[in-house]
Amino acid sequence: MADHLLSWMTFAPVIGAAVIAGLPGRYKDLTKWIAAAATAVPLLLAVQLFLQFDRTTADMQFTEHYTWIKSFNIEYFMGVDGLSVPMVLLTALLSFLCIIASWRIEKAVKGYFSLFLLLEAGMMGVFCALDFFLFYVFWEVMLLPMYFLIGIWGGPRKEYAAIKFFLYTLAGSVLMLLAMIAFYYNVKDPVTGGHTFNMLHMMDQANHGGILDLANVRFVIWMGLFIGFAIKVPVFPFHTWLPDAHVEAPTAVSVILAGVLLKMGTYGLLRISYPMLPDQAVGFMVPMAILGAVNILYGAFCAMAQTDMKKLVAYSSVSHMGYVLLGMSAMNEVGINGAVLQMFNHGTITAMMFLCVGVIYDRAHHRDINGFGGLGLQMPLYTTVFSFALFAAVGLPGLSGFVSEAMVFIGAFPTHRTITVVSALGIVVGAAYVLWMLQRVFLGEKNAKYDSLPEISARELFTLVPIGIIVLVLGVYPMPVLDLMKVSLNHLIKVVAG
Amino acid sequence: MGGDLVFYGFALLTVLSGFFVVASRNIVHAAFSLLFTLFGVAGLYAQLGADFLAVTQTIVYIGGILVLVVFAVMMTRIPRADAPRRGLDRAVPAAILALLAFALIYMVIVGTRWPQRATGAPEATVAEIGTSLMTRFVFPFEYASLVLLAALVGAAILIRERAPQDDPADADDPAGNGEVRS
Amino acid sequence: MSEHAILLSALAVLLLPLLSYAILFFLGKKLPRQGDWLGVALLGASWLLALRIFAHFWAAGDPGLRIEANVRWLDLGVFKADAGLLVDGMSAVMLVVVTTVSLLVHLFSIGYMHGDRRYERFFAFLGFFTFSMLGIVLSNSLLFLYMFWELVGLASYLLIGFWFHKPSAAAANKKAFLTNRVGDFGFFIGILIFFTAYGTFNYFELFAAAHLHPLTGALLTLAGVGLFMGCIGKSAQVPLHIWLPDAMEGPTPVSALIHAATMVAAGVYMVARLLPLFDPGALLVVAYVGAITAFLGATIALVKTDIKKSLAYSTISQLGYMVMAMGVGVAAAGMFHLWTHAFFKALLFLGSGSVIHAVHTQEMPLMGGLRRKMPITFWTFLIATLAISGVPLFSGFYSKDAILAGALAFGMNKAHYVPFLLTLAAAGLTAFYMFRMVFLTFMGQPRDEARHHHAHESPWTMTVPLVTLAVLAVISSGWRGPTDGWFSRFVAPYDMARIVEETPGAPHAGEAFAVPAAVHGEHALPQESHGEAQESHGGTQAAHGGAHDSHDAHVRHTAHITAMVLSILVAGLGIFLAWLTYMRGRIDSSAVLARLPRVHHVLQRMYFFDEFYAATVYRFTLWFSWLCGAFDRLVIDGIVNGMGYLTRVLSWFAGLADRYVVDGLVNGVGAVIQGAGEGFRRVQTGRVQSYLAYACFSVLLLVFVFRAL
Amino acid sequence: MTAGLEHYLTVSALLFGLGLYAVLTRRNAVALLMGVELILNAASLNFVAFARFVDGGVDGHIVAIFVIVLAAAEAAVALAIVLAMFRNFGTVNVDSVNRLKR
Repeated sequence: MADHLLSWMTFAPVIGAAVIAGLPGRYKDLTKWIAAAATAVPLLLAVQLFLQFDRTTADMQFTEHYTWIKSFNIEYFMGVDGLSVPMVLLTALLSFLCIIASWRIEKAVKGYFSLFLLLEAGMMGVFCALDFFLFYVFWEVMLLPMYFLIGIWGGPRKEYAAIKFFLYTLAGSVLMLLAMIAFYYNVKDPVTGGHTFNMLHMMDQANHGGILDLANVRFVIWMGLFIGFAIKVPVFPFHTWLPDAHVEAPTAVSVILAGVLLKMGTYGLLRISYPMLPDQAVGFMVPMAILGAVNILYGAFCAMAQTDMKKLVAYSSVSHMGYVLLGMSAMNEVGINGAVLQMFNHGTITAMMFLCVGVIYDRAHHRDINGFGGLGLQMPLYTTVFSFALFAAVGLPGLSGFVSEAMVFIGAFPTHRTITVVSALGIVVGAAYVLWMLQRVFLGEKNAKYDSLPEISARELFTLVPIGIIVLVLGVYPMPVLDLMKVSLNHLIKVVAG
Repeated sequence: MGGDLVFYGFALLTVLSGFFVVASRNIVHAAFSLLFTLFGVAGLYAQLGADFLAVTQTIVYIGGILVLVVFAVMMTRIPRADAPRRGLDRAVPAAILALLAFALIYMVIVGTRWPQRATGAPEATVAEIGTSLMTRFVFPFEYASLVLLAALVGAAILIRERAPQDDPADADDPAGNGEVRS
Repeated sequence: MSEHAILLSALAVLLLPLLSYAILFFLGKKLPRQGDWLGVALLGASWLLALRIFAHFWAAGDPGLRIEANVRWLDLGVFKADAGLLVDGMSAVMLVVVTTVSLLVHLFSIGYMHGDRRYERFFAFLGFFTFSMLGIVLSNSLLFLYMFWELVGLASYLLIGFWFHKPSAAAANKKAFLTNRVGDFGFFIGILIFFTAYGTFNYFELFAAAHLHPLTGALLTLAGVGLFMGCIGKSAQVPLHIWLPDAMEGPTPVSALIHAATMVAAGVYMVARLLPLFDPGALLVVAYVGAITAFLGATIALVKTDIKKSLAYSTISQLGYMVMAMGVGVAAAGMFHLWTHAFFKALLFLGSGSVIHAVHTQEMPLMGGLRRKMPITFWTFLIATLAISGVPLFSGFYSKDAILAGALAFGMNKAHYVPFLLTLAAAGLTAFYMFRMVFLTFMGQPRDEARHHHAHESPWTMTVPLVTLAVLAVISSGWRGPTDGWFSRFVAPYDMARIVEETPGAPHAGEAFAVPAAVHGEHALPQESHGEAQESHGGTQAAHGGAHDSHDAHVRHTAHITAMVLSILVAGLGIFLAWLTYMRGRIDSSAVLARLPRVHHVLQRMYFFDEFYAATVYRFTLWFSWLCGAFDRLVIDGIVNGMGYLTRVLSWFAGLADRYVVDGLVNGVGAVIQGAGEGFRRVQTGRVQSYLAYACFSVLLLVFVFRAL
Repeated sequence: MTAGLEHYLTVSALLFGLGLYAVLTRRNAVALLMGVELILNAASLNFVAFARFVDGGVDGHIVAIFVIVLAAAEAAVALAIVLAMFRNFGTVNVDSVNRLKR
């Protein structure tokens, strides 16, 4: 297995999905156990990846390189570096926990779990692919299961949400496709001299030719890629698919959506846009920082206006992804490391929040913030766990969110002084909406309506506690993750910003 | 010039009766018009020196296929080609398409300089065709016989009276069966 | 004791309360007596170690002596950040303050919180708070200071909201956290400016760097004011003081520990610790804010009838003194006041807690005559009152006197007399409202017989801390106060030359924070080249430590005598008036207030700060968030849906959409899909002929397009 | 005007157009089949005409023979289908046979 670690991680869920698809629909429990096993495999391999990953080099590791479609020079090229490893770990972890969190799905069990496994395969593939075409294929592979997971297992307005999600992301992928084709025809393989989809070749500016020598064209391609990825992040004003999708999606899908899918936007920017068009990245620095600041503040203010817990958490994601943008726009070591760390941390923290919202939704069957009150007395353990997640989101020191946010600000301040100061207001507004929600839901007098709500169950705790431990450990000592990525990211930023 | 006159006669017969095939509302009339069309084509074959083909056309098509068609018409007991109102919604675009297709082909015909060779008097072709079929075209020939066999068996199965015990499709659909009985 | 032992002790002091927190949080319910003894024991151990460190520095007698240790916390290559411990005289003093008060509060809580359903959680939180507060004291870098700064905020949040089922408590803890966050925002910006300029978070490296290469222009002032904003929030200075009175919703031991003795003093400690980073401009802001706070707090305390609220305003006022001391250049005196105030204010709060425990109300008009029922409480409370009022021989007198002297000297040197006058007035007001409190609570006749009847002295776990603190309130200043000189063994102005010398690794300006020049060369922070810094920081040292010339010494001497006499006079006046009003009834307080309805109204409503914020900040924020939400829903989604609608209309024109099927214009996007789907469905008729027609048409089209003719 | 290649081709094109029209418009399955026969004949005619005027051999004839053979097979099968359809649905209208669509 060691030889094809990444392929195993990517395709183990596919095998699981195939097995489940072949299983008669009545074996519901068996289906769930198979799904859990199929996600446990990548998780274990992720542990191995974490242990074996060489932290001293910026090169691609665990590479697998085969010809796939000869006539178009498309290759099956997988590999990871410091940028993708944290994302791969996150994907493996969250997918496994989400399967556990989905244990109580009763509707079309077979379909749900096989789609979920396909989704994991798509996400893994996106983070491992080093061939642009392969990347694109995985990107699309991931899109469809998501559409169905929202559209079939979602809430009351699931069709609207699913279609909105699908259209938005489809628009994004079309833009990406155009950019990909532009690269394909204008980048030549240094060995064979032909066209290539190899990302590593595309990153080497020496291979660029044709229309890629024109600054205007580069700008257009950059914008195409940026908008394509911005939709995924999501960057204001392309964010409105997010709250709808989150509100309608089942809990586990929300977790994946916020925990992993949003990262794909920023991952794409760092994996593709930055190294392939470094000049444009530097030129677009200020607009990106402004967008980051707008995301932070706008997301936070929007979150404050929500009465649906899930929508609030969704908007908080918009706000938190703004930090990632801001850190990326800083074009220095601290900023970019902070940004990627924030990607990881947001994945864990927001996953906790969505899981917690799911817990209360399973019990009370609504998520109206004003409809609760005094839950702290009724469900003290749950309150503790949820508060933990919320304070992590607020950026409380000692929890991982703080480290990355502080790094983002430290990095961004020398580059964008005013913008950073303005975005730092986000830490106040962020605390405001979180605490306000905390007060309305958990504090205050006990709501007699909910006298019989049961405490959080062991299975639910099992999904939350591992993430909680990660959040705490990384808050106290973030180097385990930073060590993974710093060499690669420092290299990247050196390439981009000189 | 006599040959030309014969050509124009056959051509006119073919096209006019073809028009009736298309235009006739009565399927029986259409079938008989088709007979004339096929006959016209057979005449054209003869004009082109394809004597064997002309005969085959007459025997197989007119003798075999048309009988089949007339059979089918009779058995389905619907003498009128189109029972419901024949709306223009389909006829107009179809006519335009057909006209366009014809125009296109015609432009190709007129616009192309065909590499023609001098044509002598037509010779008998039967021997040559027979030789070719047994030598160069022996594989297609055998395949064609296979196809005919398959079509034979397939047609037989398709029109066989239903036998529920070994016809699951029918068994699954009692409603369909009911319709057949009526 | 070796340096190593000191550091280990300091680490133990820091971590023992955390251990207490962890054990009680997870296992508290299972332990006998819910583990309260464990919390007390661990805190006791921590306290003993703190005393040991204190003794070491007493023996060393060198305020500049510092023991530091770092471990690498973050390492990204160029960017590095260390986690470190710093033990010097100032932190030794703070260690003792924090552990002592915390230990006594732990002890007191055993009685006070008895029977609470979350009893063990309370001790856990106390442990957590103590840990965070000690973290602030022992940090040696801005980053970790900020981290612990936030953690005490969390502890405060948890403890204020300990009885979160009360809606008022649930609102108060949120208010406290958010108000502090506003301050922290400025604090963080200040940290960013300093880090960007010098590339380090370490205090002494920063001091040395800032000394050698000061920032120019308004930037330094701005950075200083930024840092000071953290203090404004945490130490409840005007205009962010509004959270502290509300924070009295927490259990009274919490008020004593967090909102009187330690956490609120963190801001003062921070300014004192980072004093070299403040330029004269920033210090002037500090001085004025402190003085205004001292005066405002004292005036509001005059009219409050809730004993804890009144004490809260008293705390605000006293914190104003300390902050002003930083601004007027007598930082050591400010720290000294912090030291004495911690004991007597904790005592006042615990005493009030004892009273509340006995009579189950916080309203002073419902008390009265408790002197005989609760003698220990009464006497200890009285001692604390004397201390805070500035009566000679009690600790508060010496510290407050030193501050007033500094303020007067500052006024004489810089012609800014306002801080001195405000604080002098506040000193008189303090004496008045404190004695008002004593008279209303303990003297006279009981005004509520039922409550008075049930009142009783508290159990020993509560009285022992009171007595201990009472002793400390008297002797903590030393017999002759700061002139005794013992405090200067611990806290003295920074000796910049020594710091520069002892900090060889001090970064040079801009060097450590390598930012790609191509990216933002023009953004580098402006800095002076070298050496002009002496003048700017000299002012802060002049009034206290090494005087630069005889003029200064003369001013100080004059100021000292004048301030002492004046402060004794105003304190006496305050006590006398209180006696006349509330004991003898010569002055009818309600009549006085009736004569001044406007003033009374303003004071009763606390200068309308809350109303002001409610009308502006809160309302604006809510309105703005509503606006954003509506904008998102209506405009952005509207555009999205509208574009969907537009596409749909176009597709209708193209004949692709079936106009009868489409409905629900709002749901535009879905409609487009539906419309397109309808269009395609029409194509997908299942009729072979249609397919054929399309195929033909396509072939023809292709032929025409590619001109096969 | 001597009847040359173009004339035959024109006749063939006319036949093709008529067949196409029939295939596109007719609802009756049998009539539809007749349209197909017209198109097949048009194609065969082309082959033979080219054989006569361009190629000179009998290859075109042989293709035409195959077309006839296949047309016979096709007619047999298609008419069988029509009969089956009529039996099952009671109609030979191809538009009405849309059970798969529902």
